[in-house]
Amino acid sequence: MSSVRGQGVPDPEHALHLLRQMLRVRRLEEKCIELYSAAKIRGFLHVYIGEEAVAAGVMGALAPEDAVVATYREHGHALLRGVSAGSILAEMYGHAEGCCRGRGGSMHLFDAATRFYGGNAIVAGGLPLAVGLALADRMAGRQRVTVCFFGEGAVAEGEFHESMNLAALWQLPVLFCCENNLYAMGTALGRSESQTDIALKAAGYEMPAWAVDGMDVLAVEQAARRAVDGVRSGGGPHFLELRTYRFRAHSMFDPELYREKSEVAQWMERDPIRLLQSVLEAAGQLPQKQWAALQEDVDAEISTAVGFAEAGTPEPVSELARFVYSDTADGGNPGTDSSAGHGAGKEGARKEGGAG
Amino acid sequence: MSSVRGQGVPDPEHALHLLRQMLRVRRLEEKCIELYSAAKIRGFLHVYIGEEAVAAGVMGALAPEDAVVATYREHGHALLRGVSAGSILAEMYGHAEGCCRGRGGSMHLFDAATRFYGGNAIVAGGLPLAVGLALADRMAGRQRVTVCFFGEGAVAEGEFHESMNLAALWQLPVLFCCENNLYAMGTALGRSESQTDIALKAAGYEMPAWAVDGMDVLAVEQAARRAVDGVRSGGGPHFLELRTYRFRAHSMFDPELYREKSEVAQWMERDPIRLLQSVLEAAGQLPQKQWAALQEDVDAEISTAVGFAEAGTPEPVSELARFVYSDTADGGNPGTDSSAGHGAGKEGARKEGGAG
Amino acid sequence: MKTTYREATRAALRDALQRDDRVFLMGEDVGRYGGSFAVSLGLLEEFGPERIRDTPLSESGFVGAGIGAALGGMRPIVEIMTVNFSLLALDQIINNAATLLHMSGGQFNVPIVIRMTTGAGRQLGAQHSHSLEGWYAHIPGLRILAPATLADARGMLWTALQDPDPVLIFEHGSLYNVAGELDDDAGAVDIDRAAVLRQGDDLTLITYGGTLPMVLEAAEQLAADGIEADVIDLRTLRPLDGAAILASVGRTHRAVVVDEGWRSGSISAEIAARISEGAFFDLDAPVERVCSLEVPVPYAKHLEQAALPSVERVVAAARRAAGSS
Amino acid sequence: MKTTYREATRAALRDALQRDDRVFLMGEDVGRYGGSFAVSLGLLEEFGPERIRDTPLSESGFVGAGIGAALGGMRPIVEIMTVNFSLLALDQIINNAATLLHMSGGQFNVPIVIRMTTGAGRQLGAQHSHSLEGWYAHIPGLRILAPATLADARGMLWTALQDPDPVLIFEHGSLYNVAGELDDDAGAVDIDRAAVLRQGDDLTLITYGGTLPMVLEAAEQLAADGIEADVIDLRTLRPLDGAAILASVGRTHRAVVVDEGWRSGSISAEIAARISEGAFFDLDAPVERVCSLEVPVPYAKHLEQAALPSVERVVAAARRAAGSS
Ligand SMILES: Cc1ncc(C[n+]2csc(CCOP(=O)(O)OP(=O)(O)O)c2C)c(N)n1
Ligand SMILES: Cc1ncc(C[n+]2csc(CCOP(=O)(O)OP(=O)(O)O)c2C)c(N)n1
Ligand SMILES: [Mg+2]
Ligand SMILES: [Mg+2]
Repeated sequence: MSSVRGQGVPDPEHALHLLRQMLRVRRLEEKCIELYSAAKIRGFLHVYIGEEAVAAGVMGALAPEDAVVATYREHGHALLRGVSAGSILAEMYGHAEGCCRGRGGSMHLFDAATRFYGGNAIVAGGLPLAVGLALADRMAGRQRVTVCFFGEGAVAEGEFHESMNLAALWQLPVLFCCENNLYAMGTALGRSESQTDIALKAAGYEMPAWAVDGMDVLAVEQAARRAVDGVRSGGGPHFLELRTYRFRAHSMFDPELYREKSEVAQWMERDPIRLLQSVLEAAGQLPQKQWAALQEDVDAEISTAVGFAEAGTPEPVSELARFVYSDTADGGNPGTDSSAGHGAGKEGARKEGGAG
Repeated sequence: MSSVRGQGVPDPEHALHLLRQMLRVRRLEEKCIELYSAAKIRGFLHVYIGEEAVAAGVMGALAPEDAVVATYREHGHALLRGVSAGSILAEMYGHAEGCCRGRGGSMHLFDAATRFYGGNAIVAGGLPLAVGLALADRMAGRQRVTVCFFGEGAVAEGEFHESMNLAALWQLPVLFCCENNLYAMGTALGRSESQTDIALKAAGYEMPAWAVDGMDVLAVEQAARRAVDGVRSGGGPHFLELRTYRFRAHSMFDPELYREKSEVAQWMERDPIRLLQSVLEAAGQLPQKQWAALQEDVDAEISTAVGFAEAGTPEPVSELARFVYSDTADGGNPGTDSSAGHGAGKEGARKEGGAG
Repeated sequence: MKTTYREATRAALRDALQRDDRVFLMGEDVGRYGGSFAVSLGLLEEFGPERIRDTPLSESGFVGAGIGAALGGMRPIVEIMTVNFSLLALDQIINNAATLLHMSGGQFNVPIVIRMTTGAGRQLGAQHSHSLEGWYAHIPGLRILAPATLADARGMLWTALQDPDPVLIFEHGSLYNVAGELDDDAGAVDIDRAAVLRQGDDLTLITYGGTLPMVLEAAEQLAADGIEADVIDLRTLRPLDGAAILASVGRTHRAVVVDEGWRSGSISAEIAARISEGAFFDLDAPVERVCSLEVPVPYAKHLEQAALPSVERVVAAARRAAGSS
Repeated sequence: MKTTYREATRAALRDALQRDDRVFLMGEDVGRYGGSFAVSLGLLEEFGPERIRDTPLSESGFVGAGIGAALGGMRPIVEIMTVNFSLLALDQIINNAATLLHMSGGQFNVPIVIRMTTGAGRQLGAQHSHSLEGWYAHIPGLRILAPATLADARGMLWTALQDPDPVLIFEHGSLYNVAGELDDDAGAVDIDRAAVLRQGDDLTLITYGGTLPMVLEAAEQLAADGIEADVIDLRTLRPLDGAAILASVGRTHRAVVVDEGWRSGSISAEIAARISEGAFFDLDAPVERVCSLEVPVPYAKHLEQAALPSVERVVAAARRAAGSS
C-alpha cells in the first residue's frame, strides 16, 4: 500500500502533483483569511487548512464525468475539481465573474462545467442530492460516480441516515466521504455520537466502508481509487471515513474555547503538506529548487486569481431577480406575478435539468 | 426462559391474565372493524390483530408512573395501559366522552391519567418525544421509564436515527419497542432497509438490543421485564425488536396487493392468542369453562364500552376553538386576535407541562 | 368520456411515463400498494419497479434524491402521501429545490415535480388534514399548482414536467372520487392563468382546489337570489394570476376569497392585500375571506365540518360583500 | 445600564436558569462553543452541562426531545442556530408542539420555548438568511415573538416560559450588536400587546424585529419633512395585536407595513387584509407593503441590500401612502 510513511515514494511525479494540489488549496485558504481580514470577503468563511490531503486524494481518483457534492467548507474541493481560483475568489468578492455571479459566496460555490454541485450550507443537506445524482446515473445506465463530502457532524442528522439507507438499498453509484476532523464547530465527536467509529456505523448499512489516515494524501488517494473503482464497477455505494483535523477555527467567528492549543499543535505535526514534502525530501525527490519553484507557481496562480477577483465587476442589481426561475425562451423572468409572463410550459423554454 | 413453547407454564394465573389482555385487544379491534363498516367510526383505522402479544407483554412490565408513546395503531396499547374501552370507542365516535373529547380519533388517543402520550400519526414522530420524556425524568432524578412503540417502517426515517443517537449518547431511560410486522403499508422490510436485522441496527448505537418472538407473549413479557429493569436501574436506553405480523389489512382502505394470502395464513398459525391458549389447555390449565367465562367477560366489557360510546354526546361546536391554546385563568381562549385576550404570562394561568 | 379525478390523475401519470423516459414516479407505496389513495394503481405492472419506485419512509431523503435526480437530467415525479408529511422534507424543498438555481447563478435548475394530497374533510385528524399549499406559495423559486377540475388533474402534470423549475402539485383528498366528463383527447393545459368558471357582474368569488365545488354551488344559490358572481379558479397559487383577479374585481367591485387554509397568513390574505393595492378605489366593500377556523383539524365530523369553509359560509360572506345580508 | 441585545438575551437566559430549575437550554454549540452567536457564552461554566446542553446536529431530534421534556414537566429553551435549519424540525414543531394540546382534548400542553436567529443583512447567503417568522405565524397553537428592543430581548423570555404553550422567539441576527441603555431592574415584559414607539397622526408605520431600527429612522426623516408617524412594533406576530393596529390606523387613515419576509404571503399581507377588513371606510390610501424582494437572499452585499427593505424604500412608501410622493 502506498503511504507517505511507507518506504520510498512509488511515483515521485505523481506525488509532486499531489503536493502541488494541496499547496494550491493551502495558499488559496490563507489568502481567503487575509482577504477576510481586509473585509474584501464577508459572510461566513470556513477554511480547509489541515484537511487538504482529503480533497486532493479523492479528487485525483475521479473522472471528468463524475459529480461532486460538498459542504460550506468547499473552496478546496471546488479548486481541485477544476474551478479556477479566480472565479472562486471573485465569487467571494460578490462579483459577476464569480462562479455563481456573486449570489452564492464562500459557502455556495457551484460549477456546471465540472459537475460541482455545491457548496451546501445545510449540514447533511447535500447527501440526498448525491443519492439522487447517482440514481439518475443508474437509471440512465451511465457509469459515473457521484462523490459526496461531509463532516462527521453530519452523521448525527437524519438526512445522513436516510441517504445511507437509500444508497445502500438501491445500490447506487455514490461514494460517501466523511471528513472526520473530530469537531463540529465546538462539539467533539464523542459528544455527538454514541458510536464514534464512523466507518463501522456506515458498514452497518451494508456498504463497504473503511477509515483512512486523512493526513496521508497517498493513502487517501489509494483508498479513494479502490472505492471509486468499486462504485464504478457496479459495487454499489462505498464509504470512506477520512481522519483529519482542522488547524484553524471553525469559521472567522470562532474563539476556539472547546479545544486545547496543545491538541492543535500535536495535529499540526502531521500537517499533510509537510508530511509528503519531508518524505519526498528524504527520498531525494524534492530538491530545494523544485520546492521553491512549486511554491512560486502556486503563489503566482493565487495572486493572478486575486487580481482577477479585484478586477471583477458587481453583478448588476437589475439582474437580482434573475434565476429565481429559469430564464424563459423570451428571456423574461416569471417573477411572482402573472403580469410578468411565465414562459414555462412552452416547449421552447425547456432546459436540461442541471448540467446532467 | 419462559416461553409458550417451553415445557409447562411457569405461572398459570399470570398466563391467564395475559391471555385475557390479548383477548381484550382482539375483541376491541374486531368491534372497531364492525363499527367502521357500520360507519360509526370514520377516518383511518388501523387494527392490531395478530400483534396483541407485543402490547400485552410490554405493558405488563411497566409501572404506573412510567410513560408510553405509541403510533396510529394504538388502540391496544391504550387499552392495556389502562384507558377504558369505552373512552377509546367514544373517541372514535367523535364524542365528548372520548379520551380526547372527539378531537383525536383512532390515530390520536391520549390519556394523561395513565401517562399515555399518544397516538401519533406521523411515522417516527413519537420517538423524539419519548427521548424528551426520558430526559425530563433523568434531569429530575426520577426512576421512571418511557416506552416508545413504533413499526419497523419508522426505522428508515431520520427521526428514528436522531432519537436513537440522542438516547444512547445521553444514556436516557427509554425503552424502544420496534413492532416488526414485516410491512409498512405495502412495503416489505427488505424493500425499505439495506440492513433488515433491526436489533443489530439498534445495537450499532451502542445500546442493548435484542429480537424477540413477538407472537409469544411470555417471551415478550420476559424480555420487556429484563429491558425495563435495565433501563430503570440506570442502564440507559434498551431496544426490543418484536417480530410479529399484522393479520389484517394496513387500514380499512388496503386491498392487500403486496402479500400472498398464504403468507398471512402461515402467520395465523402462530396467532398469539391461540398459541398461549393451546399451551394452557395442553397443560390442563385452561378448562373449557374458564375459557368460556373469560370470553364472556371480555365480550361484556366490549359491549358495555359500545353502549357507553353509543350513549355519548357530541362535543359542543362552541368548544371547537378550545385547546388550541391552554385555557387561561379566566377560562378564555387566546384565539388569534388580541381582542380575545391572552392570559398566558399571568402567573395564575400557569399549568404544569403535560401531566408530568 | 366519463372519468374521475383519481383516474384523470393516473392517466396523466401514465401518459407522462409513456412520453418521456426520463420521467419516473417515486414515493412511499406508489408501487406494490398502488398508492395510498390508489392513484398509481396498476402503474407498477405497466412500467416496472425502476420507474414506479417504492421508497422507504424517508421523506427528506427521497425528496432530496428526487432533486438530485432532476439535477442529473431525470424528470422525477415525487409523491408525498399527505401534506403534513412534507414538513419532514421541507429542508430539501426550500433550502435546495427552491434555492439552487439562484445560488448557483443560474447554473443548476431543478426540474422536479412533487405531488401531494392536501386538505381535510375525511376525518383524518390534525396530522393528516392540513391545507398548506397557500403557505408553500410564500416561497420564491417554487411553482404551486392546485388542480381542482378533471381537466386540470389530467392536464397540469405534463405542463409541470416541462417546467425547468420545481413544481408542487397539491391534490385535495376530497376530489379523488369526483366523477365527471372529460374530453377524450384531453391533454396538457396551461399553468399560467387562472380560469373564470362562471361569469357574473355582481361579485367575484375566488378559490382553488378542494373548495371549488363548494364555491360553484354557492354561486348557484346566489344566482337563484339574483346575485351573479364571477367564479375564479386560481389553479396556480404561485405565481398568482393577479391580472385575472383584478380584471374581475375591477368590474364587480366586490370579492370573496374562499380558502381551506387557516385564515391568518393564508393566501386569502395575500389576495385581499393585492386587491386592495390594485383596485383600492374600485372596491365597494372590504374583501371577505372564508377560511378554516384556526384550529388543528379535529377528528369528529361535526367539529371538522364546523372548522372548514361551507356553502353556507360562502353564501353569507357573498351577501355581506354584495351588501344584501 | 449600558448593554447590548446579545447581553440582554444572555441576561434573560441566566435569570431564567437561576429562577426555575426546570429551565434548561439545549441546542447545537450552546455550551462549549458559547453559542454560534455567542449569546450563551459563559453559561456552561455557570450552570453545567446538564442545563446548558450541547446537542448533536439533529434539529428534529432535539426539538422533539424538547417537546417531550416539556411534556415531562421541564421548561426547555431550545436554540436553533438559524431559522433555515428549523425547517428540519418543522414536523416536530407543527405536527407535535402546535397540535398535541388540541388533539389530546386539552390534556397535554407543551410549555417549550424555541429560540432562533432570523433574517438577512450579514451576507450569509440563501441558506442562512430567510425571515420566516411571519410564515410561522400562520400556525395555530404557536405563539410567535420577535423582540426588537433591548427591553424585549431581556424581558420576553421569562414571560414566554410562563406560557403553558409553545412559544417561538425570533432574534434578528443584525440586532445582537445593537447597544443601548436598559433599566438596571429590567425584567419580564408582557407578550400580549404591540408597542407604539413613536406617535404621529399622519400615518401608521407597522413593523417588528430587525426592521424596527430602520423604520424608526425613516420616521425621523419623515418628521423632518412634516410627516408625523405612529410607529408600531408588533412584538408578537401570533396572536397579532389587531386592536393596536386598528386603533392607530383609525386615527391616521394611512398605513405602511415593513417586513423582511418575502412579500407574497408575508405577514404584511395579513396585516393589510386585517386593516382593510377592520378599517375599510377609514382608509384614505391603500396599505403599502415594504418587504424583501422575492428572491433567495444573495451573498453579494449590493445584491443583498437591494433585496431587503431600506430606509429609502420605507420613506418612499410612506410618502406614497401620505399622498406626498
Ligand atoms: C442543519 C444545520 N445545522 C447547523 C448548522 C450550523 N453549522 C455549520 S457548520 C457546523 C458544524 C459541522 O461540523 P462537521 O459536519 O463536522 O463539518 P466541519 O465544519 O467540521 O467540516 C454547524 C453546526 C448548519 N449549517 N446546518
Ligand atoms: C411521516 C409519515 N409518512 C408516511 C405516513 C403514512 N403511513 C402511515 S402508516 C405507514 C406505514 C408504517 O409502517 P410501520 O412503521 O411498519 O408500522 P405498521 O403500520 O406496520 O404498524 C405509512 C407509510 C405517515 N403516517 N407518516
Ligand atoms: Mg467536523
Ligand atoms: Mg410495520
